[in-house]
Amino acid sequence: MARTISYREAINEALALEMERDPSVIVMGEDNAGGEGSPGEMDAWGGVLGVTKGLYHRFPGRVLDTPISESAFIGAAIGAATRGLRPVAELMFIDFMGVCFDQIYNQAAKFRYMFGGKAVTPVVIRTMYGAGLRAAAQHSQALYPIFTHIPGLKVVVPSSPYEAKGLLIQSIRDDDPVIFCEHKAMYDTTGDVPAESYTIPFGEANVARDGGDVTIVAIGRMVSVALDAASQLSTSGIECEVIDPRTTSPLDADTILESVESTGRLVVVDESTPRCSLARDIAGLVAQEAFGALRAPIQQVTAPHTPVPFADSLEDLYIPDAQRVVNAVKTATEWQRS
Amino acid sequence: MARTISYREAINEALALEMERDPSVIVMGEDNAGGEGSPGEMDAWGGVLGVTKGLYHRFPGRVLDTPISESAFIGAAIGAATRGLRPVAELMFIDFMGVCFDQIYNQAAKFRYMFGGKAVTPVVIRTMYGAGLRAAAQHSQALYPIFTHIPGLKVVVPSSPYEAKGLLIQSIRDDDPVIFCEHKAMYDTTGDVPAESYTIPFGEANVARDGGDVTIVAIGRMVSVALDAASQLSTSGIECEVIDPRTTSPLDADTILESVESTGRLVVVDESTPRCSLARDIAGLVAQEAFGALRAPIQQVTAPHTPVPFADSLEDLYIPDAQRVVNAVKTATEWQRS
Amino acid sequence: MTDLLPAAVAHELSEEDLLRAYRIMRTIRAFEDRVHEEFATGEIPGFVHLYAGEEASAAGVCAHLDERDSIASTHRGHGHCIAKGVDVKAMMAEIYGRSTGSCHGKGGSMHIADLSKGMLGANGIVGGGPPLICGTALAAKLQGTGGVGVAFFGDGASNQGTTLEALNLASVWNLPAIFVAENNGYAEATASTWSVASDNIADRAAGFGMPGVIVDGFDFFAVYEAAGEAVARARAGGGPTLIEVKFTRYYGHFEGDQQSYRGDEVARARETLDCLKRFRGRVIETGQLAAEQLDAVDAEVARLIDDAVTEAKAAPKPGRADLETDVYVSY
Amino acid sequence: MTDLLPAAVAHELSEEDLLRAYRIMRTIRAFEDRVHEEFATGEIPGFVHLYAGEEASAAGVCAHLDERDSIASTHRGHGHCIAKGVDVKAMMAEIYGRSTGSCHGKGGSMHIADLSKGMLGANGIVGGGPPLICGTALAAKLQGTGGVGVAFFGDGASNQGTTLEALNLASVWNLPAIFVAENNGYAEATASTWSVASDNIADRAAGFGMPGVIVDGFDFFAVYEAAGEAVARARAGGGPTLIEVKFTRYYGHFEGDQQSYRGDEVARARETLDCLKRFRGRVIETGQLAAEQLDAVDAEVARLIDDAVTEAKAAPKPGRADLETDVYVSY
Ligand SMILES: Cc1ncc(C[n+]2csc(CCOP(=O)(O)OP(=O)(O)O)c2C)c(N)n1
Ligand SMILES: Cc1ncc(C[n+]2csc(CCOP(=O)(O)OP(=O)(O)O)c2C)c(N)n1
Ligand SMILES: [Mg+2]
Ligand SMILES: [Mg+2]
Repeated sequence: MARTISYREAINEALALEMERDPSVIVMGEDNAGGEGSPGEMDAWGGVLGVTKGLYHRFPGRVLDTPISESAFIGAAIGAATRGLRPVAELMFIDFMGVCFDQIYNQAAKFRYMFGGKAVTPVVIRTMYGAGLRAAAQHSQALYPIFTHIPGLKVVVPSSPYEAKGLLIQSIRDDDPVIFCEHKAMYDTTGDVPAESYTIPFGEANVARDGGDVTIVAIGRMVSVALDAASQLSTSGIECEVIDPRTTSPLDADTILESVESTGRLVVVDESTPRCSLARDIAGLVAQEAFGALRAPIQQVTAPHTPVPFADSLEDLYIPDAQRVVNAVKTATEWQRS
Repeated sequence: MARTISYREAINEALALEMERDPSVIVMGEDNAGGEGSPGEMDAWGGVLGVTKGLYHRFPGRVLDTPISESAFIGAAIGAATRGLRPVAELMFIDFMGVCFDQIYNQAAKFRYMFGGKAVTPVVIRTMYGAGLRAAAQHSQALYPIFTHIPGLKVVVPSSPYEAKGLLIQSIRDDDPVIFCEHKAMYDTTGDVPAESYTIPFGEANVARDGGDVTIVAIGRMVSVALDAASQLSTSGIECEVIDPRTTSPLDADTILESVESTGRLVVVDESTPRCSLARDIAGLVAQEAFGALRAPIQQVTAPHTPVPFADSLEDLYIPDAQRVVNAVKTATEWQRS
Repeated sequence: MTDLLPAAVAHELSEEDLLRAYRIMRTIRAFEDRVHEEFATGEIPGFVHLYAGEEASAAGVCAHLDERDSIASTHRGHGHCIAKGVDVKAMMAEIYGRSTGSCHGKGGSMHIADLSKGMLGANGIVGGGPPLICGTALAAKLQGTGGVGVAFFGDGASNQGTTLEALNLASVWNLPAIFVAENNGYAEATASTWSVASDNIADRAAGFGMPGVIVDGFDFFAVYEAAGEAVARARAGGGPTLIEVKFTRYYGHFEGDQQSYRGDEVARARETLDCLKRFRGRVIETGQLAAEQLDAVDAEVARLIDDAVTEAKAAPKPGRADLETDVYVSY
Repeated sequence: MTDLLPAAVAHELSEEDLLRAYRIMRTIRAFEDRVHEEFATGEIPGFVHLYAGEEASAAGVCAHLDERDSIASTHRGHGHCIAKGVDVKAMMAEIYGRSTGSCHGKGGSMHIADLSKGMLGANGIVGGGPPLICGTALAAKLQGTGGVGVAFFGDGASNQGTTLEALNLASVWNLPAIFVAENNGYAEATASTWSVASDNIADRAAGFGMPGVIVDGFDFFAVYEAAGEAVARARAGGGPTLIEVKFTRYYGHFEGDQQSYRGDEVARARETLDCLKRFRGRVIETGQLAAEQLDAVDAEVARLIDDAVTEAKAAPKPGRADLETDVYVSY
């Protein structure tokens, strides 16, 4: 039975369902409850944007607040995962990975390989990414390309409340380290979500819209931007197939390649900065694996090669929008071999 | 007047020349001298692989050893750069970026933009990358794609002693933060290097070999691998143009695109792991900007999507070699539209 | 680590010094109170962290600094900016995201900076500043300017590895650095009594080979005295000091914080501990300043803040031409 | 923080305990001495850091641990592995990069691990282990196993932010964790007296709300006693302890280090302080063990190491089929 709930509620529900189901699941992060040592109420925050609200009282002793020591508590989540727990640790903003990245890519990501296949590290790191809240250069980055680059990590970028719930439950049950990237500007986005528990497998893209003229691959919040563009284009007779990979690692190359085989045209929409981005990654993949089918240059719509600006007037220009996607699609469809 | 010296000596010479020339240049890092507080001799190490040896006695007070506190001393180098010094800080292995990355990408890289163009941060971070020394998963990574992803950083990957000297002098004189990536397996590689001071501008690729059939773009140590492959291929009548970008950020797109315009075929050789790599970055760029000229799928030769293995038998398979490049070039030349 | 210092130093300060100190604290208070009001109208974008209640720290420390000296701030940086002399109108314009702002609108509240004033920026990364200050202090030492570097950071930041590493490095290199731990009792909704495992942040100084001092952060003179000793020692080559300043923030962690985790400490602090009230009382009592002089400052500051807001609202926003500039000096 | 402990606990240990402790220390010494010789022949690849001289630390601490307990090690990890019960032949094979190795040759000396033994791995990252141990200790606490987590780290690692953060977190969460700072005097070529700004690493404990203890690392019984108290306190819910173990490493930082930065401390230590010599002297003097029993252990261990090297050299190396396996459980 599906109800309309927000992206925030979907994530909270996924956490609650898994904590119900599996006592080894714990949650930790800065003010994931809020109020430790304070005179007022506990669970005062439930996370800086309220995503974990309510879990503290519902699951006594299983929601842990932390000092501002990301290396220590992300590392602790990883260590605990090697000893039978399934921690879900919150790295409040993905921008803060710089103070704890070692524990993620040199420890968690490499244990299994370095130790000859003998380690199992079922840790989930929930983290907020993305621009749009006027949070400026150190609180608005995408950065998932960096995690995607690292062998040993799985990277999830949910594009809707439905995806968020199913992918988070899968992330918690998954036996590998997972980076779960939540777009901070989507927490109030609503959508239909089944009340019951369900999982969405990793490495299986969602075809968000069918179309035969152009393939658009979009990541996270860019999926809705791509869908806007696609419906605008449809009115002018251009039908786009919009693909949401849902996980950037593993990446569902097959679905992307098959689509390009039939459309011959590809546009990739990625909120991250362009160099070594997901846009370049997917374009590079297709240029090797589906070159024969390509009938136009691969268009890449990304943020510019700059930090995220503060001023709303600049940030609105920074984030890829439907108009830029429309233009990219037209460039692809109108392109002629000279 | 050119002499044959090693990559290690070329780097040491560049540091010495700039320290001679500019009193604001200082060097810092773990055991860059070696022997602090110890009963034996100072400058006992000159860096873990001897690259900074001799500078300590030559430039009293300007070579600083540090505790094992990368965030603190890399941050210190950055802070000092905002106050008139030109620090060259050593991050011993690029693999250690995980304990200090914040200072590099959220601080140094973003100051100028966040502060409205008013900051100048002329810091150089020298760091060792690459596989081949049986140093295993945490001491053998490439990781330059991560730095290349970050707006505000410049990323240098010298492929020979000549490049190392000229690019390091340029890096020190440059007014932006520079990540200077030295391949640890190349320190004993020798080549002709002018004794005098010279600079190699950023963003200007070197065409290491001319050829009209296939364009090979190779990064850092992969340039010599690509050149081996090219000479093998030449004997079987295939002439490759080998391009060494020298800096991955800025990237000399023009030279790459012009070459592809004439050859119609591209192979990218990159020691990093494949996802969001330089190989994907360059392939994605060309698939958008020079699509019309492409006559074959863009071949990408990279490390596998795995951590770096320890055993020599595995590490030798891990690192891209000339044979794999030869095969990639043949795949590109033999490809037929089906 | 010594105990709360008595503040018997008022007499050391000239009338001019006292007026300057008061003007700075009043400007910070008026600035923050006004931003609080304006934020409520929805006109100010982004995350805004206010310094009201903590004025004596920025003012008491920066009273000892000059152009040779540099400071690094935090996400709660308005007060440090004002105390180090950053233009108040440019700051307000920055908070509104205007091209007349300190950073041309590209930084916002969390990144206000003015390097020409030795103000290395507010910082969105908790613990981001202390390593940078090791560097500015190193530069001052190697250049022989006699300058010092001051890192302001919070109780929460005292648990961040970058801060702790910086304390050790500053001692190992014997740097002219001062570490000011602004313990306002909370990191977001978490009490420092819980997150800091030692009784005091200053207790950590010994482990990093430097003196640790605790001062009453509501008392300008106490901060002034402790900072004076630390700055003098640093300038004389005596190395770094850790000063823990204890007080309470008057507003929420950021604008919009419901603060259900708090007790009534703010009301009490505003009533009985407020740094501006105590400063006034003290200098009037000692006869060093007259109420009229202080009232005049209040009025002058009120006008300045009014003008700053009016001008900020009227100023243009940056446009497309500004989006991709200022990333590199050359590229 | 107490001073060097007397080691009056020999009597507490049974003959069997004493023999086990001696066997472990002898095995570590013989293993490291042999790796040193073999490395010189050029047959062992990569970076190898030897633990010889430091045996009493691993043996004295791990004597208190069982299968509930976990440890995290460093780049200098062979001794910790042996003391926690990792198979010696598999370790030697791993160092030679053979598929019979503890990690099938994929990890090497810097990454030897055996999670089934609660050994979380040697670690190539200085300061990599302490955060992980907060997690294993947390798991033990939440699962109510009574287990503890032990992080071994060096004097150099005591300046790494990850280590310092972990100390605070362990206190804040009141974890059953023990932090063993192995102060062997150097981090590479840098003396700990220079890089650690406090007189002792144990001096840092107070700043993180836990007891700090210093012990003579050449004395097995001193380490055993201090670790016993810390482990008992942790198991009883009393929280973490920082133990600083002081001694010297016998070989270079890594094999190949010329050590021109050192004085003659190694010769003196080997002669007068050596943990194996002192252990022998002590137990023979007290009559708890006879020289013959100890000699028998030596002979037995010598054979084990010989066999380990012979088998390692004869073992197959991993091949192409192994290159891309073991990255994920599923992908
Ligand atoms: C590395 C990092 N972690 C977490 C945050 C989120 N955050 C911003 S301010 C803050 C609390 C800081 O507390 P404190 O240091 O006491 O400063 P205060 O806000 O009290 O002035 C947190 C957790 C951050 N900005 N950076
Ligand atoms: C984060 C990080 N920085 C630097 C290094 C390089 N490195 C390896 S061992 C070592 C010295 C460690 O000294 P200490 O902690 O005292 O351990 P010891 O070698 O004396 O056992 C250094 C600097 C590293 N491996 N990781
Ligand atoms: Mg605080
Ligand atoms: Mg040591």
